[in-house]
Amino acid sequence: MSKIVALVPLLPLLGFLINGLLRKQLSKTAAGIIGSGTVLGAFIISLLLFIDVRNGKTGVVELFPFISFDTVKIPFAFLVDQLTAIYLLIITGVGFLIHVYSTAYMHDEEAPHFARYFAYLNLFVFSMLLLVLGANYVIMFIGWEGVGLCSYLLIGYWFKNPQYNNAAKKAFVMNRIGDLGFLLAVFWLLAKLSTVTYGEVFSAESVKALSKTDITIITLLFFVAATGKSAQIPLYTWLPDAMAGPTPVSALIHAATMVTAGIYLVARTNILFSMAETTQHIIAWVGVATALLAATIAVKQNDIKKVLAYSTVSQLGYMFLALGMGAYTAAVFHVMTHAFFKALLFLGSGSVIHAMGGEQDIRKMGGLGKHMKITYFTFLIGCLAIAGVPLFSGFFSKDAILLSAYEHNKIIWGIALLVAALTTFYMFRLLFLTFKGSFRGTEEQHHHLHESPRAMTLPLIVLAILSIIGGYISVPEVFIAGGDQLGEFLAPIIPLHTHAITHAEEYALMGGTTLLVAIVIVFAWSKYKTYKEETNGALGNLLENKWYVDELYNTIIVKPINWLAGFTDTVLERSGIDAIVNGVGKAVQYGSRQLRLLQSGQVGSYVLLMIAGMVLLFVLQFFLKK
Amino acid sequence: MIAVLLFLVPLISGVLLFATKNAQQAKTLALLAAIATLVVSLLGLTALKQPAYLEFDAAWLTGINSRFHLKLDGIGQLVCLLTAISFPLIILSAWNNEYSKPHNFYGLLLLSQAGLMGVFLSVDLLLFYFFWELALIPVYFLCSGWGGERRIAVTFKFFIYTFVGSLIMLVGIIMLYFQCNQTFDLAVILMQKVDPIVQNWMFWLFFVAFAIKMPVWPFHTWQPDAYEQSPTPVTMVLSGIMVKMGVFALIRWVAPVFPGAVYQWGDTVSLLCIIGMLYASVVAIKQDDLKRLIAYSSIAHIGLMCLAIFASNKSGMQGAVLQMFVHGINIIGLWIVANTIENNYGTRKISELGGLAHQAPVLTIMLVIIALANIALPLTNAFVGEFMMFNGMFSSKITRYNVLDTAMAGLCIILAAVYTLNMIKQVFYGAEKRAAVANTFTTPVKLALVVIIVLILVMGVYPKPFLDITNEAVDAVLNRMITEK
Amino acid sequence: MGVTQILFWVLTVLALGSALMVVTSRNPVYSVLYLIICFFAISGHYILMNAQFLAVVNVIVYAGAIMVLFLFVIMLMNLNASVEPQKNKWLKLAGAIAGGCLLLVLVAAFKDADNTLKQTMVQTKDGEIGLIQNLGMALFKDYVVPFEISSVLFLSAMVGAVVIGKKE
Amino acid sequence: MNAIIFSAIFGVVMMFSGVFISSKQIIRNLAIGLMAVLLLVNAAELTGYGLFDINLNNMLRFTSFGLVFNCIAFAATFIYLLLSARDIEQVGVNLAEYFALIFFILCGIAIATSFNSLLLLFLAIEIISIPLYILTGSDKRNLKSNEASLKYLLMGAFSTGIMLMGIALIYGATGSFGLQNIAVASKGFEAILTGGLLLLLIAMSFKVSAAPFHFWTPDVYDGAPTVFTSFMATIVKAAIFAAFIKLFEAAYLPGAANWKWSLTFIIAATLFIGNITAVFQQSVKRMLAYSSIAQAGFMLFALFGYSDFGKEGILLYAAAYSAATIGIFAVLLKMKDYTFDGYNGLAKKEPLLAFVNTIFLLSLAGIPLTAGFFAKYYMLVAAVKSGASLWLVIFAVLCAAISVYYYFRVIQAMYFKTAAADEPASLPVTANFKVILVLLAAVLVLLGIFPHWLFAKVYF
Amino acid sequence: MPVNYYIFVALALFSIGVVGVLTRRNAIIVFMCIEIMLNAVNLLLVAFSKMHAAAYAAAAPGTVSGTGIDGQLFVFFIMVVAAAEVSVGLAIIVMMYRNIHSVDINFLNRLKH
Repeated sequence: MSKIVALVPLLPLLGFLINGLLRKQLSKTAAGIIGSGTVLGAFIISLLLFIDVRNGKTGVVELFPFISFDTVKIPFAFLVDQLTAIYLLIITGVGFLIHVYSTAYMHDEEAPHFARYFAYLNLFVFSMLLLVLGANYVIMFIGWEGVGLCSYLLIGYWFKNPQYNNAAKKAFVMNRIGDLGFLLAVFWLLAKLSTVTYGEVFSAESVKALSKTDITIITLLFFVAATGKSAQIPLYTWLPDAMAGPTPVSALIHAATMVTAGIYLVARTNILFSMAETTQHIIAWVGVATALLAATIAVKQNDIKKVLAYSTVSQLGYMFLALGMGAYTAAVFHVMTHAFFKALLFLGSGSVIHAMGGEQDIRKMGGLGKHMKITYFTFLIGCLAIAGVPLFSGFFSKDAILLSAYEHNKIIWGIALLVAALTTFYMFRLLFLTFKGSFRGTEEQHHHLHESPRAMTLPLIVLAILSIIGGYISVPEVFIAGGDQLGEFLAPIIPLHTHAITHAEEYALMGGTTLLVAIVIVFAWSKYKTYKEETNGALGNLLENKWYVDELYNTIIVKPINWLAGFTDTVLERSGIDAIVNGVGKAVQYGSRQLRLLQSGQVGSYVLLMIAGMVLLFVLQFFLKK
Repeated sequence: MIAVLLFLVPLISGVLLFATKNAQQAKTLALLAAIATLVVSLLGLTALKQPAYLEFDAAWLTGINSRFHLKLDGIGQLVCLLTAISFPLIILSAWNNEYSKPHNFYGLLLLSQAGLMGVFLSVDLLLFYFFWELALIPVYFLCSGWGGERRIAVTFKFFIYTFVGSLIMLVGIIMLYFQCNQTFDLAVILMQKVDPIVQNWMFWLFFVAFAIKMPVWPFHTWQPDAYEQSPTPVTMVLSGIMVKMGVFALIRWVAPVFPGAVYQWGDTVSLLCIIGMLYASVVAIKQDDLKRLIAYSSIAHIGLMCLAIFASNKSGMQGAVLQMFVHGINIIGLWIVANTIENNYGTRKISELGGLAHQAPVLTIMLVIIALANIALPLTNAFVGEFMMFNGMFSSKITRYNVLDTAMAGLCIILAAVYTLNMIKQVFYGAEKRAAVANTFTTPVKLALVVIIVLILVMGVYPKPFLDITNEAVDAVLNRMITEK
Repeated sequence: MGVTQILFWVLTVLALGSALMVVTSRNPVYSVLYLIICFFAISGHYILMNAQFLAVVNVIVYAGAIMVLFLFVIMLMNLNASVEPQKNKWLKLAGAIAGGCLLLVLVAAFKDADNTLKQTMVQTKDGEIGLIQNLGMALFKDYVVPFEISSVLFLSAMVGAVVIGKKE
Repeated sequence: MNAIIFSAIFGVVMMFSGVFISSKQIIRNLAIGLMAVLLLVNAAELTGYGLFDINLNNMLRFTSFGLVFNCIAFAATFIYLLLSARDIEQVGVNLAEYFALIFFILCGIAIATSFNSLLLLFLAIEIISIPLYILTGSDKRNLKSNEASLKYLLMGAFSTGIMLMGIALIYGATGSFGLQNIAVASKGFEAILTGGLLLLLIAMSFKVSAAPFHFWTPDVYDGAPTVFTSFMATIVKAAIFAAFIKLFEAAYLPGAANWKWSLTFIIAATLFIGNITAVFQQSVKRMLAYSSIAQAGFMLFALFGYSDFGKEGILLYAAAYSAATIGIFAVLLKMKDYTFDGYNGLAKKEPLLAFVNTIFLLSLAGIPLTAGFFAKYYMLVAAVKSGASLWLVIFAVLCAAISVYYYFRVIQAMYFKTAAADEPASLPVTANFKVILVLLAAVLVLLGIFPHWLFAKVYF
Repeated sequence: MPVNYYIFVALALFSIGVVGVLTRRNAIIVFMCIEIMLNAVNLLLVAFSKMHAAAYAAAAPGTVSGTGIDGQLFVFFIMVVAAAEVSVGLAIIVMMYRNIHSVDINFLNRLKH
């Protein structure tokens, strides 16, 4: 592997530096070109790398030593292999499209802020590339935290709004909770193996050196990290709030790339995870629970981006479900397809918001399909893809997951199926409420409705195409023998496994799923083709308020910590420890005031005290000592 | 040669400064002297890195067998470098501040540098104690003379508190003196085998002194007040370098000298450190004063260093040594920003500030970078140190609670994010609350911050040279600890 | 009980009794007079132990010169019982108790050695060392340095009296 | 012997000078000159030039320790006279007599450092005490001075009684007053000896103002004319310590274990009372009185851990403590207001005085780079070496920390507080005065770096 | 006479002196009580001196520590010192009296705390 790999992350870094340092000097056009151009460059190199990898040229590039002590050597090294190559393409490819999209979407910003935006975005791409390129867990962790930081910066991009800042903070803190798990896992590995380099960790003798407990704990800790980054129960609540950031950011970070880092982590570590059954079970259940929870919430959300956010959480849950089943390839596959269609959906929603002048409430939209044809059609494709309608990419990836679920655990499979139905329902609800029916916004908005500029629609179109064809890299064996290109490609990293069910069963499952989706679409159509004010029942309220999870966290975590902080500060610190310290001083002062009264000025009392002292000394010397 | 110069340059220039006439002269001379010291320190790391230059040994108190013995080992090199780098930065950052009697101010500042250098250089225990106290005196006068409203009482508390600690250490020093055939020489002391029971006593006598200095919970209460009330350059000296005296002394005079006691009391000390870290982090959440917030954050960081030292392994100790340097640089950066904010907006109250990102974007960026370094984000300098410290703690062989320790200490990573981001949010984001009353964010200050940021990033990406400096010295300390075991 | 013993007890009772009277009499003049009696009794003890020189000096210096000085000062100030201030009753009691305790402790401390002390005799009547001849020889031969040094003491006392007494 | 005889003669000379010389300045200069001569003749004896050869009958013994101590005391007196001789004139009209008394006291000091018999100890202490009663009361119109004098007299005489009772009991047990004989009692007399030694210990504790026999100290130091307080709080006290340590070496050391608890009690009480009570004082003069008690507590460690360290330490302590306290008193004498507030803003008015005063205070507090640090250090070393209870040592250092509190109050007042508006712009001091103070401070700092210079003469 | 009689008599006399110092307020009387204490010491010293003399006479010369003469000489010096002390003391008391017209030691309380 040549050192050219280093250029992949370095180009976005360069973009970040230029945009960041010269943000006052650069015009918007220049900033946009630099921002997008560097990512494009990275994409091109990634493409070359991908071709290399396809030709079997994988390997490690060691740049310079980073941390070393004792026998532990943690170099700053990059690893390019099949998994990385796929991720590289997704990140730079989707990233480039979103950069382009952003040049138009963010055009109303002032130049310095515009440049700042691209700087952040470039920094994000850099961090994300580090994450996937790192040849050991520490480098991955650098990227891992780096993307968290960029997410923080971009969510709080409009820093004047305190709520956005709170959302940013929440995202960062929740990510940090996960990061602690990551760190602990790394320490555990270091303590047991004295190495964190993938190749060495996954080698046969290393794996042998780890006990069952070790593996379980390490994998669990990694999973904790993944729940933070990939918004799983219990750390998922930051993601919906993260929608405070600009919509392209949501598309890039909070849908396509960063949030899938957790899946990357688990897939990367699949050798260990496969050996830890307990962890696998936990992952599967957490994944499916998250998927269900988020899907139910999404049903009742009215903010266009919130729906998509919960959908993302739900889809991520799906991916974890796959990971929990050991279907790593399926998960990665879904990551890819999800990146396409979810980015598409987000960008589409961005286009809508752009047209609506910032309005995000779907109850105040409707009938937009007439005004924004491209957006409408691409959004529709996105919906079809996410719903898993056959021939669209989502169908293949989702099917792979459902298949392995069916294979392993029927209950999980059942829930997953329910989630698929819910997903279809809320996506089409969103679609119909937004693009169908009559316009419900203000006259002013109606007047301004228009299709978005080319820079925005073009990425939409590209992504729409990808959302359709993206699935064909891994066509189930039942359709075409050897159709699972992806699985084969990833085989050096993730062992291939064959499904143990008959073709008939598989066809039946697909058919059933497709039927279900179709029914739900029809149901949604009947329900939302025209908008009606709806009143919520108890369940509706519960869902609209997201199961009150935020409030619950607030009550059991945030408030107690705040109370504890206040208590510690005022009671323990000021009236406790500090009071003791000051108390010593005061006691000395008080003692001084009292003791000097002994000095009464009276010779008689002085002599009396002296005699008392004498008697005491005599007693001490003669009677006490022996 | 280098060893003496490191101590003499600030000493002599400090004394000379008292004779200067006007503020400009005083400032300039102080800056030049500080830079000269830095040059000496850098020479010691590069061109003149030979044992002959790094050691100085002269007769002193022949009667009681104490020598004027200075020696630079790797750890000393690094902290001396920190001291040498810090002072130019501190002087630069204070370039705009007008102090009454500037010649006294800068003179005392350099004298404190001389004292600090002495602490880091001396390998004779009595000499060490000498400098330990000497470093404190100028700081006392600086704080009391140029500090905030409650400066006199607060400084006094700080002074007496630390003085109590030093005196208790003095008792320990005397006990050690008799335990080790009446010698103060570190090399000779290290060859002695000290009786375990006596070791326990002496360990605590020493540790209390260092714990107060660092400070380790529950000996910390002098610190927030002192930081709050001191003039900012002095706060920088205090927090950037002075508290490192405690950490440094722990590595030089406790770990290798009383290894048995370190093994025995490691858990107790770790418990104190962990309580302290959590405590300080939690308290920091509620602070409304920028300086106090930074002070509590510093307590948490120092607790981590102490914890890592008591892990008694390479990773932990190497990390702690590195972190001494890193924390010194970073916290000085934080103070510079805090000081600039106070000067520009007339308040340090977090609740009264807001929206600075709009008014002062450059300052904001710089603060964000430094603050992120403070919470040990990867690719900043603190990450390397913290990573190694946590790893050291985790793989510590001397305690059964290593996992628990690491996990509890790890909570501070999260809490650190909470209070740091809170602060950034309140001060820099949101609506603008008040207009600037002055502009003190001038070139010298910017220059200081740029240097700090460059250090943060360079060390964060390529820490190897810094780790190499201390590598052998840390090994020496650990070897001694292992042989004792 | 021989004459010596009888004399010893008489003198002892006299000395202690008059000393008590010094402490308890209200009138300072009486106190002085009782003190003189006390000194005489002690001089009697000296004679009993054949310390003639000291006995004489005691009478001349103490009972004579010093006590006259006291008496003179008391007369000068015209102090008598009516102006004699009285201490608080409780303080007096405390003082007496403290003194008593002291005595008790001292006596108790030496009680251990009682047997030896009982058998160790003090020369009475015989022994020549208390004679002026022997003391004089020793004083001016062996003790000449302290003797001269005591002159410094007197000088300073003299200067002191002048400094204090001289009118400004 | 030189010192004893010359100081006695000089005392007489001064006594008569008052009669024949009317110029105060000449008297003053004469006294200073004689003091210098006294210092020289003592130094001469230290280097082997004793001028007198008298049969001492083993009642005095001149050791290098005692002679070095004399040198310290005389040098301190010399500086004291240089700094404060003018202030002695302010006390009263009997200038010559005051100087004469000071010389007599020095005679007593010279005896106290060289006595070899309890008789001489008794005489020395009386020669020191009686002139002090007078000097204390020398400000005759001042009721405080009167009161202090009478208190001092009554309590001093009382302690003399205790001391004599102790000596009598020792004599009974050993049959001798010679120092070499008093450690061992005749058979059956052990209790008598212990009782006697204890009483002697108590009396000496009284003289060095160790608790609980210290009560006279604050009142007397406070009431006496400040210029004499300075003298008796420093030179006299140190000399009595020299006597104490000499006595201790001979009489108590052979049964040191026997005395451990009594001494521990006395030291702890002294440190505690001295330091704690000093904290709340409002007058610097009275604070210094308590501080002298506190410092005595530290000096007592020299007895506790009697060793070379103790001996060297007491020399250093005497020098450091005397020099610093004399310096502080010299400045205090120039102040109008003796309260802490009187020092407010001194650094603005008289930066040099404030600076040297700071050095003196730092020395008293035992901060490194001043002689006070090593003084305390040697005491602690002596204590640790002798196996003193660790708690006592820690208690002592905690008390030392408390002492910082009241010493630094003065520094705070000087540097960090502002003077009242009606204060005069400067103090009535001459350039010479400042120069001497600076030299004194320099000596303190020098001894703070090279303390062993002071001991060089002790061993030869 | 056995020496313990003298010891206890002297101690008793001494204690009476101490009690006097403790209980009386008249400075002159207090001073006199101190003289009683000194006399108790004197008596004891003479007794010890005679005790040692007896021992000296009983044994061969040179085998016991002293002849006892020094004890009596010490008494002599005590008297000397006492005389000097009294002269100074009374001078001070008179000075005091001249200023406040009282010799009550309870009035000595300007200096305290």
